[in-house]
Order: sequence, then C-alpha cells, then structure tokens
Amino acid sequence: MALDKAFKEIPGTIVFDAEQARKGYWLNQFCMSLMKAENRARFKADERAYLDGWKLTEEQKQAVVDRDLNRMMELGGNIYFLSKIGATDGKSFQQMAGSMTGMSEEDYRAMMLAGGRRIDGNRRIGEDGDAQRPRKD
Amino acid sequence: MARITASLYTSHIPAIGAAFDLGKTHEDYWKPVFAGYDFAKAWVKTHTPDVIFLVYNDHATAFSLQMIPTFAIMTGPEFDPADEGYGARPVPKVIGHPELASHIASEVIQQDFDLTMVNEIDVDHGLTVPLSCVFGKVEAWPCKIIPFAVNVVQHPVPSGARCFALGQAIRKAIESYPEDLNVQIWGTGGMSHQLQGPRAGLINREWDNRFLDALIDDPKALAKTPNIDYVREAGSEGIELVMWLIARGAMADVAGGGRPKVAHRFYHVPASNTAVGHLILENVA
Amino acid sequence: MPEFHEIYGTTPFDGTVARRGYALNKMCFSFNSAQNRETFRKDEDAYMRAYGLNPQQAAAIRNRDVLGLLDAGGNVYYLAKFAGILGLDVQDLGAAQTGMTKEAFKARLVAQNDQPETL
Amino acid sequence: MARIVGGLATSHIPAIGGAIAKGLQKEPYWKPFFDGFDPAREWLARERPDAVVVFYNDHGLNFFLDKMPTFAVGAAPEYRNDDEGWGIPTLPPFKGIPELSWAVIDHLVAKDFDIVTCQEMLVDHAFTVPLKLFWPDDDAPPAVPVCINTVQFPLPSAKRCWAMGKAVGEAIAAWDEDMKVVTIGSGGLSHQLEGQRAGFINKPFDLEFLRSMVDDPEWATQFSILELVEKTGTQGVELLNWLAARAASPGRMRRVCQNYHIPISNTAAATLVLEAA
Repeated sequence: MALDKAFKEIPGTIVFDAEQARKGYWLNQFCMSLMKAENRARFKADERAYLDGWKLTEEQKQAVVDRDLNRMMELGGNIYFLSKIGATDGKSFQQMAGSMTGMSEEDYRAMMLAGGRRIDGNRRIGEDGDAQRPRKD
Repeated sequence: MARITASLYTSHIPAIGAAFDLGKTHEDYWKPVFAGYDFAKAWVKTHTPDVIFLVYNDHATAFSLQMIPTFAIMTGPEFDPADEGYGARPVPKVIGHPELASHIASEVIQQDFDLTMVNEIDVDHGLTVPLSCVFGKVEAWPCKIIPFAVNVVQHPVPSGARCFALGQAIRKAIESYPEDLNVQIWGTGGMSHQLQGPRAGLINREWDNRFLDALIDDPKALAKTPNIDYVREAGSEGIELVMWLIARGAMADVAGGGRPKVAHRFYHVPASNTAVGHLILENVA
Repeated sequence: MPEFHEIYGTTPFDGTVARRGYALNKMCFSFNSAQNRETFRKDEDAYMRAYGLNPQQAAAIRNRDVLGLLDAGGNVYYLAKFAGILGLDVQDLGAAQTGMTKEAFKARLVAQNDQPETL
Repeated sequence: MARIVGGLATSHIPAIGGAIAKGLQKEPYWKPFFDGFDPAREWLARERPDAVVVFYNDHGLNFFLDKMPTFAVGAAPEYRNDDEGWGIPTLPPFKGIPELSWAVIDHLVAKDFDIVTCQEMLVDHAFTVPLKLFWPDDDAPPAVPVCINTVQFPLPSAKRCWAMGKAVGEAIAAWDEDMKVVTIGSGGLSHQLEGQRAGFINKPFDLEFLRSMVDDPEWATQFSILELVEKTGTQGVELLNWLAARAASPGRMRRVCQNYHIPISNTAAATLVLEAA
C-alpha cells in the first residue's frame, strides 16, 4: 500500500492503515456496539454468545475473551474502538495502555509520573529503547 | 462581519473529563493539570465568543469504520454528548450555529476542500473535555459551537499542510459572513501520547515544546512536518496535533496580518497517558 | 454567473433548504423500507408526527402537492420515494409541477428532439 | 502496472432498471436506448477489463442528509443494492476489489482530497444500472465505487471533480498489478425532475459536451455549478461523474461508440464508450 514503509519501522507500534482497517473491520464494529448500555449488559452476561453474533474470526474472539489488547491490535483492532471494551470493564485508558507494555499498573503509572516513556531508542526498530520487543508479524 | 478573535489549543484527554465529572480536580495528581486552565477560565469571561469553531476528532463514537470522513462539518442545530461506553458525560448539550456552519461549508467546498456535511451526530470527549476545561461546570455552554471532526484514526489521515490550508480557507469563509460575530477557533487533541502496544506511554517533551514554539512563531514551516514524524516522535495518537494547524491557519498573521499575542502557554506531564498542552493566541487589532 | 434562485423554476438544494426540509426528507428516506411504507399507509398522520413534520410539510403530503413539498424543503430524490408509495413516476411529478397533463408533459419531452444540434 | 483501457459513460435513470427487469429492451420506447449498448458490449468482450471504477451519485440509499460526503470511496469486498423505495427490483451484490480501493484512497488523501472511506456501502441504481447495461449477463468485473455529492449544495466544482478523477487515474497507473481497468461515469445528461422547470432538456449543450469528451475533455470545467444547473438542469449536474471518469484516463481517447436519445423518462439519455488512443 501507499502508506510510507517508515510507519512500519516504529517499534511497539501498529499504525491503523488500510490493511489493519480491513482485517479488523468486524472486531472494531463489535467494539462500537458496546456504546449501548443494553449491549454492554448482553456482552457481560455471556461474552461468547454475544461475540458469536459478530463476524469475528475465532482468534479475534479469543483475544477479546482474554482481554489481550496487543493481540487484538495485531488482528486489526484500533485502540479507540478497543477502548469500548475497557470502558465496559470499567478500565481507564491508562490501565488499558499499561496492560500492553508488560509492566505492572503501578510501574506504568510511576513511569508516566516520571515524565513518560522516553523517545530515545524508541524511534526505529533495532535501536536500544525499552519498547523494542520483537514483533510477531 | 464575523471575525476570528482568538485561537485556543488544548489536549482533550478523556481522563481529564472523568476527573472533572467525579470532582477530583483538587487531588494532588490532577491539581497541576487543572491549574493550567485557571488562566483560560478567567480569560474566557472577558473574551466570551459568540461562536466557537471547534476542531476535534471523533474517537470511534459517531463514525464507525463503515464511514470515515476526512473532514466533517456539523451543520445541525444541536448535538448531544455521546455514551462512549461508560454513559454520557453529564455536560450540557452543544448548540450549533447552522447558518454560519452552512456558510462555511459552502465557501470552503468552493475552495476545493471536500467536506462531509453532518446534521445529526453525538459528540464525544474530544469535543466536550476542552469545553469543560475552559468553561468549568455550567448549566449551558455560554456560546454556540460548530463541531468540526478530522480523521486522525484511520490512515491515511490528512497532512499538516492540508490542515493548515484548510484553516486559511475557514478564516476567509468566516470573514465573509455578513453578521457581526465574535468567533474563536479551537484546535484540540495531542500532545505526545501513545495508547497502544509496547511503546504505550511515550512522551516527547522536547518535541512537544518545539511544536509549541513553531506553532507560535513559524506555523508555515511547522505545517510541512510529515505525518510519519508525528507518529514516530509524538506517538501513534500524537498525530492528533495536525488538528492544531487548522486553528493556527485561521489566524490573521497567516494572511498578512499582525502577529498574534500569546495570551497563555501551558505544558504538563502527565494526565493519564498524555502530555497536556494548552495555548491561547489572540489576534491583535 | 447566475445567482442562487435566479434560474427559472429551479431551487438549488442548499443548506437553507436542507435545514427547512430536514424532517420531511428524513421521513421520505425512511420509505426505503417496505415496512415503513406500510406503516405510513396505515396512518399517515401518526407517521408524520413521529418524524416531526411541520404543518406546511404535513399539508403538502396530505394534498400530494409536489410544488408545496419542494417549497417546504423537500429534495426530489427523497420525494421520489414518497411518489413511489403513490405509484407515481417522475413523469407524473413533472406533469404535476408544470401544470400539464402527463400526456402533454411526455409530448413536450419528445419535442425536445427538435432543438438544434450545436450551441 | 495497471492501465486504463477505456472510459464508459451512461445515463442511469431508474426506469431503465425497471425496463431491464421486465425485458422491455426491444419495445419501441426503449429500443433506441438499449441498441446503443451493442457496440459497447462488443468492445468490452474484446477488451475484457479486470476492474471497473464507477463514478456515480447516491440518491438517498446509502447516504442521507445526516452525513453527506462530497466524495466517498468504497473499500468493501462486496456492495449490496437495496430497496430504494420506488419499486425497482433489488439486484444481487456486486464484487468489490478492496486492494484497488485502498490504493485509490491512499493516493487521493496524499493529493489533498478530503474523502470519506466506506468499508460498507449500499449502492443504488446509479451504480447498478450502468453495470447492468454494460454487462447484462452479470459478469461485470469487480468494482470501486466513487460517489460524488450531486444532491446537497454546495457541490464540488467541475474543476474539482476533474482533478479528483485525474488523481484516481494516477492511483490506477501506479497500482502494482498487471490489470486492465475501465472507468464509468454514471448519470445525466441534461434533465430536471423538480420545480416549474421540470422536463428541461438542453440538446445542443449535451451534444457539445459529448463532442468535448473526446477532443477537449476539460471543456465543461469552465462552468460553475450554477451555470451547469442553468444549462443542464438540477439533475444534469450528474455530468460531474462523466468528467471525473474521463479525467482518470490520461491522454488522448478514441470514440468507440456513442448514442444520444430523447427522452427516457424525463431525461436526455446518452451512452459513450472511449478507448485509450
């Protein structure tokens, strides 16, 4: 696709481009349904049954059940859409974001208070920053 | 004749809205964040506009992936705060200005900007949090508001240069509106933040402050910053900052007028995952 | 360049008209659904109330008054869906708006062939 | 590299859909219109394009006035037609080609077109009728729908539509697949459905416009939208779709066939096929 290759070379980051938007279409549409209180209640009452009402892949459904945000992102989720799951669970953006970094909630919060994750070493894959985990794709 | 008197820039972090709604503004964590808006709160009392042209992004609230507009102007009469998944924020509904909005849509589309015209929409925290920060807890917003949504969610998103040019077109359109209206333009979102993946929590204080410097002094050069730089340097959600360039493009100096007065500048880390930035620029007569 | 509203018998559907006609057009848009068409047929007034039509719009619907519907902010693409309920085609609409019989309107269309071939 | 082998255009009057469904193609009223497609189909049978980009306008099926895009591009694997409210039959879904759609979307945004991206999109008669006319056996290649607002003013100018079509052409030319692509401009020519001027048709303008499509395709971009409304009727502005479709083909084109007939329903109906020269 025409999106600059450089977007793929940022560590720990999935840019929501055409490919992701296609892959994650129904995952994200499912997330949006959680903006209705009635749907949140139905989802909470029986997650599997509710998920089965959407055209998600089995992997996507499992990632939702596991609340594995990194996996959901890989499978086409977008964080703004996925945040509706967090909202349904009563989680803040900070808790959601922190859960993707492999840090404890306290450590993540402390890192933010200390000025946040540093950019040095985290601009490009292959540098020596703390977001340089091997990508699965 | 309508005129733009000032532009205001601010982050629109949902946690600020939550802290505000739950009465946590005096907790130690939040105190410095809200203190940053004390100036705006006082300033706006003597600088209350008739209309705010409020640039924000929808966060998977009104637009699903079924339909993502690059630029959407809200020409409807009123807009309710949205339920984003945890109930709607307890804030007043937004009263629009359909006549001015339609006029702007018409003028700007004729200048080759391909806006989407929207009449019915619920507005999310991207729009209501900045209003709360500046106006505080109120029964009704003290002015009319034209929401303007930008796609910064699904790439390709518009470039800074495109946003800056759009701001200039919006200014022309507003100034050709016959009624005598005091209009402010607000740019929201940012500053550096990343909500996703192993790089979540990224903050780039130096880049943010350079952005603020350039926004004040040399927005034309700043507008040339490619989108990749925002994502790389300011995080995957830091791309929201392109919206500030719409507001900046609408200021008088860009069209040969005098340099704006920096009424207020504020920067603080963190609010939730995000670097809070806030700036007020006044057009000088 | 012609100004808005200066072309004879023509109202460009702009923001002003679109605002005036919003409820009316929204109701007509709903006629994309067969079920909604049926609900409308059963109780037109109740259906119009549900969409918040103003008295001018409601009267124009009741009277099947096409020019009145345009005047009340209707857009022809949406009004065509209302016409569909009545079993009317766009030539019926054309005849109604120009004050002609359908046959005369159709004859006038055919007569357009007699125009010159060059500008 | 993909290349545009031809530019097709036709009116999209809903009554045509009805006539097809009822098999009226050989009736005296319809024959002069449908016969115009025979040479077009022969040409298509020879060329066998792999994809088609359809420039059209929605008439209140997918888009309502609540959210009205100036330009919208479909990026779906298939596009469903649906009940439009006036009794023309609903057609089976049409295949999409999301890879090409996204290539077009990426390029349009890069070139400063502020489009709407739709991963789900209902397509109305303006999309389905031309495909059904050019491919009556339902073997149309996969499509990219590009929807232009011709309903709610302000409409994009003729110049802007030309520029947009040109950018779509660039995206196709830069697309890394060895494919033959045709474009379709749907709608027009002169007609007006509403008001005291209903039934308005401007034959000399239409014929000049048809001539210009071959030799001087930017001719019509000299007119403002209101001038186009004045000259072609409130619905005649649908010729914006023709302009965009023509603009996608860089360089010279040769006329394969042309048909112009008054009236079909309220409209001056026209069909045009151009091939890359």
